Amino acid sequence: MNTTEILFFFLSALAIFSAIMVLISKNPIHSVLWLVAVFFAISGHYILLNAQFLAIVNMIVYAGAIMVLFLFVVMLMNLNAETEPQKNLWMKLAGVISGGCLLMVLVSLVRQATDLNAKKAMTTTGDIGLIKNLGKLLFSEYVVPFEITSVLFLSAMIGAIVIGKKE
Amino acid sequence: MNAIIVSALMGVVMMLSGIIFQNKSLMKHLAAAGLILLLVANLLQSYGKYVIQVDTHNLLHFEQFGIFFNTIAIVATLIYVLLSGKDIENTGVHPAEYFALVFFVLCGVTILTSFNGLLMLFLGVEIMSIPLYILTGADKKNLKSNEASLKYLLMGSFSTGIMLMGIALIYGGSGSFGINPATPEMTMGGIPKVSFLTVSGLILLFVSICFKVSAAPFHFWTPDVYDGAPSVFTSFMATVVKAAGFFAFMRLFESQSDLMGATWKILLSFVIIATLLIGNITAVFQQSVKRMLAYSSIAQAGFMLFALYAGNDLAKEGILLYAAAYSLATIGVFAVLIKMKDYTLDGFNGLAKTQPVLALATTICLLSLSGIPLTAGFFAKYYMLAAVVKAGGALWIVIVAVLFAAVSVYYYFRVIQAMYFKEGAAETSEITGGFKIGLLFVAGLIVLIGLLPSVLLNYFYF
Amino acid sequence: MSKLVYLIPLFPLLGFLINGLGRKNLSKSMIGIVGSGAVLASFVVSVLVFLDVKTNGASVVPLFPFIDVKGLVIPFAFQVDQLSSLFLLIITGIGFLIHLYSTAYMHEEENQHYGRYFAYLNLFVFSMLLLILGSNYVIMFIGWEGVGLCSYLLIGYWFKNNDYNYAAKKAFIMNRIGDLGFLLAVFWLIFKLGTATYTDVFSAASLAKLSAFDITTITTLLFVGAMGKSAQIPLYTWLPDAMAGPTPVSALIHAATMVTAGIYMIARSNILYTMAPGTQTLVAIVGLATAIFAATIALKQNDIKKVLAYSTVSQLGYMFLGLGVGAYTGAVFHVMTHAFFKALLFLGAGSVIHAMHHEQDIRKMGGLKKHLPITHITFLLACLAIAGIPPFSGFFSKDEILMAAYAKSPLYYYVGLGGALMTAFYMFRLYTLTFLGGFRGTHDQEHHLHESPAAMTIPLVVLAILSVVGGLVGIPELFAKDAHSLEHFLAPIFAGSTAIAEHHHLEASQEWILLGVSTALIIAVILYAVNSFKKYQANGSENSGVAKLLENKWYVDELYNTVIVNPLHLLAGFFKNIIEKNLIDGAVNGVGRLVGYGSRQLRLIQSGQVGNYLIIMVLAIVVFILIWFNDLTIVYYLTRLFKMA
Amino acid sequence: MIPLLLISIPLLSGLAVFLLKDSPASKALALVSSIATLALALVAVFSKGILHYDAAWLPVLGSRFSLMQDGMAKMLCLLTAISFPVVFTATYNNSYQKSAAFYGLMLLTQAGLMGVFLASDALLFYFFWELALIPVYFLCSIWGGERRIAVTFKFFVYTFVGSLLMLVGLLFVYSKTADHSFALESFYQVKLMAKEQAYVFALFFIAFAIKMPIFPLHTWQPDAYEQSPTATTMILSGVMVKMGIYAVIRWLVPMVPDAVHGHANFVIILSVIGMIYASLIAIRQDDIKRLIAYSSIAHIGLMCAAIFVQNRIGLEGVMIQMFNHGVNVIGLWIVADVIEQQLGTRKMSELGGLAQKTPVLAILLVLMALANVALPLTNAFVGEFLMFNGLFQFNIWMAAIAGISIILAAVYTLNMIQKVFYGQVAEKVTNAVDLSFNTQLALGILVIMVLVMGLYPQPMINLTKDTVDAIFVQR
Amino acid sequence: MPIQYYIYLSLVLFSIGIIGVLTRRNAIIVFMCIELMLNSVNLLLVAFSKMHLAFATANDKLATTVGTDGQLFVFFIMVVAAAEVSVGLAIIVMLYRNTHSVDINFLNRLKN
Repeated sequence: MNTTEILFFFLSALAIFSAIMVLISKNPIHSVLWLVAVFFAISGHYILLNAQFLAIVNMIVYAGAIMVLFLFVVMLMNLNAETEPQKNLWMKLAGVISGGCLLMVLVSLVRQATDLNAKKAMTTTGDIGLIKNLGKLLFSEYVVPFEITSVLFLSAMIGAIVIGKKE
Repeated sequence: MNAIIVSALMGVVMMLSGIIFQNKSLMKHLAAAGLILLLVANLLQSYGKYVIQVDTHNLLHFEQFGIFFNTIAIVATLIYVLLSGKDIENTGVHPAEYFALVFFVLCGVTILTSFNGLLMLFLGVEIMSIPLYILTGADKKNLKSNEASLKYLLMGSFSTGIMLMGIALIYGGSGSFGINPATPEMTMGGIPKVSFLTVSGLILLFVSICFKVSAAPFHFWTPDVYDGAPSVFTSFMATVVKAAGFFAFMRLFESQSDLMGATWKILLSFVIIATLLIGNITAVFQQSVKRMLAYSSIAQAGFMLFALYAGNDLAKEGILLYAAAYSLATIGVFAVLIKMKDYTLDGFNGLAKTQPVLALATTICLLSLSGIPLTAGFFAKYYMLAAVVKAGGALWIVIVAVLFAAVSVYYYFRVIQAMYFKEGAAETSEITGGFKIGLLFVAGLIVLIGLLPSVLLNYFYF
Repeated sequence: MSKLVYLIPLFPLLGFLINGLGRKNLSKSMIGIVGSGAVLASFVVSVLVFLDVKTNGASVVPLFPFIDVKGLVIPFAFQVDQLSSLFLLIITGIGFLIHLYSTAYMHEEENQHYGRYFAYLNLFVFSMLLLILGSNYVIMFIGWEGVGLCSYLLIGYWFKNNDYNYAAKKAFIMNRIGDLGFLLAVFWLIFKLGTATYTDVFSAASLAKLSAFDITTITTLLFVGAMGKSAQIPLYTWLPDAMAGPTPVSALIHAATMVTAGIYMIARSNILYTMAPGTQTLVAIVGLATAIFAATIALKQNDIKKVLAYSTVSQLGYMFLGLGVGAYTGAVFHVMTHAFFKALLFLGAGSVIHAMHHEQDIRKMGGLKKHLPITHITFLLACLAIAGIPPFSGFFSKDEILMAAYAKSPLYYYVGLGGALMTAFYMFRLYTLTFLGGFRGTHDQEHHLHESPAAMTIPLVVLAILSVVGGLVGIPELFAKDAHSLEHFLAPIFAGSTAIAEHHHLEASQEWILLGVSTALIIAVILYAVNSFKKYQANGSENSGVAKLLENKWYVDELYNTVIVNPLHLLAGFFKNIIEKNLIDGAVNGVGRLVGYGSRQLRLIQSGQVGNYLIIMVLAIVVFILIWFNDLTIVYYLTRLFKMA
Repeated sequence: MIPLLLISIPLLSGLAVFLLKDSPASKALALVSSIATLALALVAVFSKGILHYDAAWLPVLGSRFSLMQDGMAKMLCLLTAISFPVVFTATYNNSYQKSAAFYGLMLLTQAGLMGVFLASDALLFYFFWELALIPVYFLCSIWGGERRIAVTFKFFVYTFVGSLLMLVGLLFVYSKTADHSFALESFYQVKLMAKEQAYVFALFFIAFAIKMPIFPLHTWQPDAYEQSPTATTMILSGVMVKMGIYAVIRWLVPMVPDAVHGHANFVIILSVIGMIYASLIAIRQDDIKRLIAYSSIAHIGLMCAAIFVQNRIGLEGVMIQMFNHGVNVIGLWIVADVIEQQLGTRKMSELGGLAQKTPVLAILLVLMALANVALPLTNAFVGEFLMFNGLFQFNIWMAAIAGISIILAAVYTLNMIQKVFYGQVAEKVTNAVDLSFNTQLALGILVIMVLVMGLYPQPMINLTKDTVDAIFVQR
Repeated sequence: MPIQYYIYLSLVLFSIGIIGVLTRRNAIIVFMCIELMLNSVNLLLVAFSKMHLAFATANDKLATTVGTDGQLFVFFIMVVAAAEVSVGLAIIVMLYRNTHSVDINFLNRLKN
């Protein structure tokens, strides 16, 4: 087992554990923090996959900006463990089972996909994830979607104004 | 491309005009003017004239078919704005922003008619959806509106997650975000061999688009959101947006169906039957006309899915005709519904006496929705059925569909019965002469298409 | 002259139209003149036609094509031959007398009803003429149903009385049952031969095409029609009830028209019957049974018209017996003589009723001899004629039938003779109770007794003369060689049958003995009847045993009600209330209710809970993937199911 | 040109009537228009050969606005054209709320009916099929009886289901045509496999059977007839049910001859059951309108059976009977309407002795009733005679069983006459007055037709001969 | 790394996200779980992009930009997610203002 593998399994375990903690934490603030942990773990994976740009963006945008936003909202509402009553146990069970089913089905599919057996993800090597390469492509071939996302942000902005503004 | 650019720009213009102009009623006219501009721009494109020459690097692909759909969407929106513009202005305190969002939605619609890859599909869907979350919650003081908005958001995002997982799997299986993931590249010895990943990705993608077009069993958001949203926006959501979803659906899957084989049809027929069943049967018992229309829109979706099922040229034409017919009729019905004081069936009692013009127009719209000949709705349904029959081998599903169509008559005609045959004094808010004229125009258009669909159909063959 | 035959039905039709449309505007005398005149005119033409036929022979007079489709041509044409011209004479002649009689008899009626009456009467004659004249079975059927209709209208003439209406309805429906048989026979003919025209059907080429089974079935079905129209067992019960109509109508139905239609039809189709010995036996047996059965009932009836009605049924039975044993001429002969004396009897009865102010119960009459002399004499003559006393007309015709029956089987003869004796008995019971003895009615009635006016008595006299001498056209070979002019006249009609049928000839001595014995017996019975009822006094005692059975007509009506009418009624009710309402309509409404129920249930899935919605979505995704890759057996079968559908 | 005018005159005048608010004017205009249509229909009847009209309509779909008027169409157009003025005349004194709408819808119905009988393009045919239905829906729902909404709705959905199935059938056949055309000829020439024929047959026949209606798909009918305004009922039962029969002859029989042949037994058994069944139910009816309705079911059953015997005689009979049944049943409805309008009841148990009060009505009704029981020399006899003949040639036992309905018809018809007109004067009848002039006129015309057609049916037979020929030539 | 590992990891994270959506009542946490789902997709996309790159480079040394589109897609997903989150949180805040609750189980004014 080389370093990469050790790192991979460590990060994976961290991600899964944190994700489960997001799920089972009673206190929303804890959930937010665990989610940040998941994102960090995923960023770690990105670095492992030599996708440095995405790793940074993930940390800055997701863990930094978005999750802080969540944290603000949670704190703004002053939510804590007691504010969320327990959900019906049966419903919880049903939720877990159906989610589990989906997982099982998908996993069994992947197991059957024999064409994947020979395939490997290139870790630590391969420089497509470098900001130079991505930037080149983003501003040449992908300039149209890039511009179009501005519409998305405009509407998100309007939404924040229209919805969030107190009257 | 023209339409995408102009609609985005018009959105910005509307947004800014809210700051510049204080006069609320100006917005409607501005928006209408903008839509006409958009229409012109769109039509120019079909003659090869561009506002700005853009190299899309094959991420977007423009063809007459999509442009024609744009035209339908824009015209429908124009009619919608003209009929219900006043009600948009009266919904909340931000009319300019609402119009801006409507334009942004149109931008999303136009992307969906021209995407040539899963990335643009994803962006288009999101650009279309996010403004809708906002519009659904536009009536901020109304708890129903709030609730609908949150439900829509949560479920919409969830389906986005499903869609993305699907796209990721397709990418893993095929190595590209192309519109034809299951391409014959994968063929081995003449038999199309598609990766498990691609197929499961396609299923997830299928599911998420089913969600967008509210096909059962992914339809659950529809009644609640349509019911809770301010009626003006429901009207828009249920027509232009939904039709665009179908168009995207067609674009995405028409070429896949052959490769995916018989199972694909089984899956699709399952969805179709479930959609028809739930939409039609549940609508029967609704007391609120608005909610009934929500369910009926599910039922109509079931019919539109036939286009996918058939997957031939006739189906492509049919989906356009269906989009036009269905949008016109629904916009008409909603325009009247918005004017009603009481949204329940009883609220329509005796409308024929108090407002004969409204009642007549509503009747024509409802007849069109139920697919009675002489209305556009007939040809819409006709095309769907004809496409499936032409594709062959599935007469039973057509028969099931027509039986459900007969059920649909039940709930549509309950409104007609209330208006014409029941005693009562239906109350409406103030009706202007212009509104009546507009409504009659819509009704006339429906009948015109119903009598001579050639006026619309001939454009398919230019 | 034959070309003018269309005038014969045309006159009554015109009379019908004039009287029917002008019944409010025309005066009574005008109505009477039009009504009777029309029939008289027909009679005159009939006589001319008859003479023409006698010299020139038969012909077919086409009028216009009635139905002409590929494979079936039914012309509207008239058959003018010996048989039809003879019937024409009887119908128009007696019809005219009855019309004449009616002008007086119905004089009390309101103007418009008087007009209606004569219109119906004319229509009746018209229909009967059509029946007789038609050159094919379809035209015959038109008249066949037409007389049914007219009898319906006339029996229910006094429509305020619901009993009469029931009687009328019964007549029509019973006739219709027979008509169905007739129709089926016609269909069969058309099916096999593609035609219903007599000349074509009876041609040798056509007959060769028919198998024995075809002929037997056709003739049986035709006979069913005849049963209805001519009141044979089991379809006879309408005829006695038909007494509800005015008395001249009864005369018309019973004597000249309608009931003789069956005889005419079988006589017309004689060749078919001759070729179907099985059916012939059936006809003979049914005829004989009816003759006896009706005679037994007549024995105990107290209504003057009822007695006559059952007597008619009985006499018709004789005619069928005659047809059954191949004595076609005899049957036709009996039709003719019967027409004379039965018309006379009914008209006489009408005269009595008229005098008695609509009293019909013979137990309340008696001693009318001195009050109604003309009626009495003519009635007595008629009674003698029907009883078969030589040389009255009935004797010859009945004798001819009985002799033929004997030739076929002596059993027929003995039973027939029994019937004849009963006839003699009940006729003279009737006669005695009515005319002899002392008056048993009220004083008021006695005070008003009077002879009828001339319009009524003249027909009586004319008919009496005919009843007496009518038999002379058919004097048997026994008495004089070639004296049977009727047989010679009709010979062309029955030529085909005569050629095929086997001939049983009685020894002259045998015939003499039979004649002598039967005449003696009849005279004895008459004397006994007159004697035993001369002193009759009404005693309120109830009849019992067989007598009661007879008085109640063997309870046949009740039997029919229990066996046919009521079950049918119940079945109809079952269909209406159970099957229609619950099963069929219930199924239709059930679909609607099912949709409503489904709607209420399906709506509950829409729980409003985002979590539930999403769970269903996720599960659906799982199912979709499973369907796609059909890993599970269940899914495999599901897939199969879909593929099958 | 005549076929086009036959449709467009009622259509345009119907729309014009809508715009009139004034009630007498709308009534008069409707009457004038219908008489003009009648004149035109007569011209068509007396013109020789098959009339055509053809115009482009939907080239994309392979559908043309093509009309064809052969003998059968001429006859049925004549029936349609006659029945409307007669109905308008008979109900001239009835006053309707919103009469402009009423007469407008009636005329639109007429246009639809004409279209159904004239269309020689399947899609066009379907269009008119529905066009005839929708005005009737409104007519019945607005001007009908107490339970009108539910009953009419049932009627509508019932027939709509049928027509949708027919649409599926049309599409199927269309997809199999060689030239992708909806034209009648293309439909005739289409070659289907046995199984396909069976499907197509089922799809079409259900639609037509509902319209006729054939047992056990008939339950909409008595309710609908009972609850509709009588003027509409007259059209419904006089003309509209003929749509189903017409459609079977025009479309089904030549299109899928093998399936028709294969299913003949089944259909005939159903029809015969229906005849007996409906007749028996009619015997137990107390409501005049329902009685007539069930009687009509029985008669239609015979017509349906006679189509499926597939012999010439039977078909000729159907042709004649289509016209004559229309005439007769309209006559009966007029009488029922008079009784209901005057006396306020349709229950026979509450009536009686009407003949004393209204002799003219009584006579006319009796005549109509006699035609209803197919008495010879009334018009119905010829048709029924031929149809029974045809049925007999197909199967003797069927004919014999069906023949029982002749007897049953006499039973219920005479029952009705007796209970309504004869006997003692009932309480409700005491104030009855005899027919008004317009009703007398309408009934008189019908009665004259009854008698003339009964005595001399040959012209009608000749008129429809070409259609029958065409069908049997194609065999 | 064998690609299956990444797929399994992503699927597990994805399913945890789904289970979270299905089981939690707090709208904010539900929303967070959706973000988790998106992130798992991102991870998968990046892994696939490197997989395709590896496959391409093994066959053709020059094709070095294969798989870039996958990473760009991730970029766009993040963009969209950010926009969605801003709108979503605004809606949640609005609802909280009106009802003082973010419990999605109380969202049942609209049903049947």
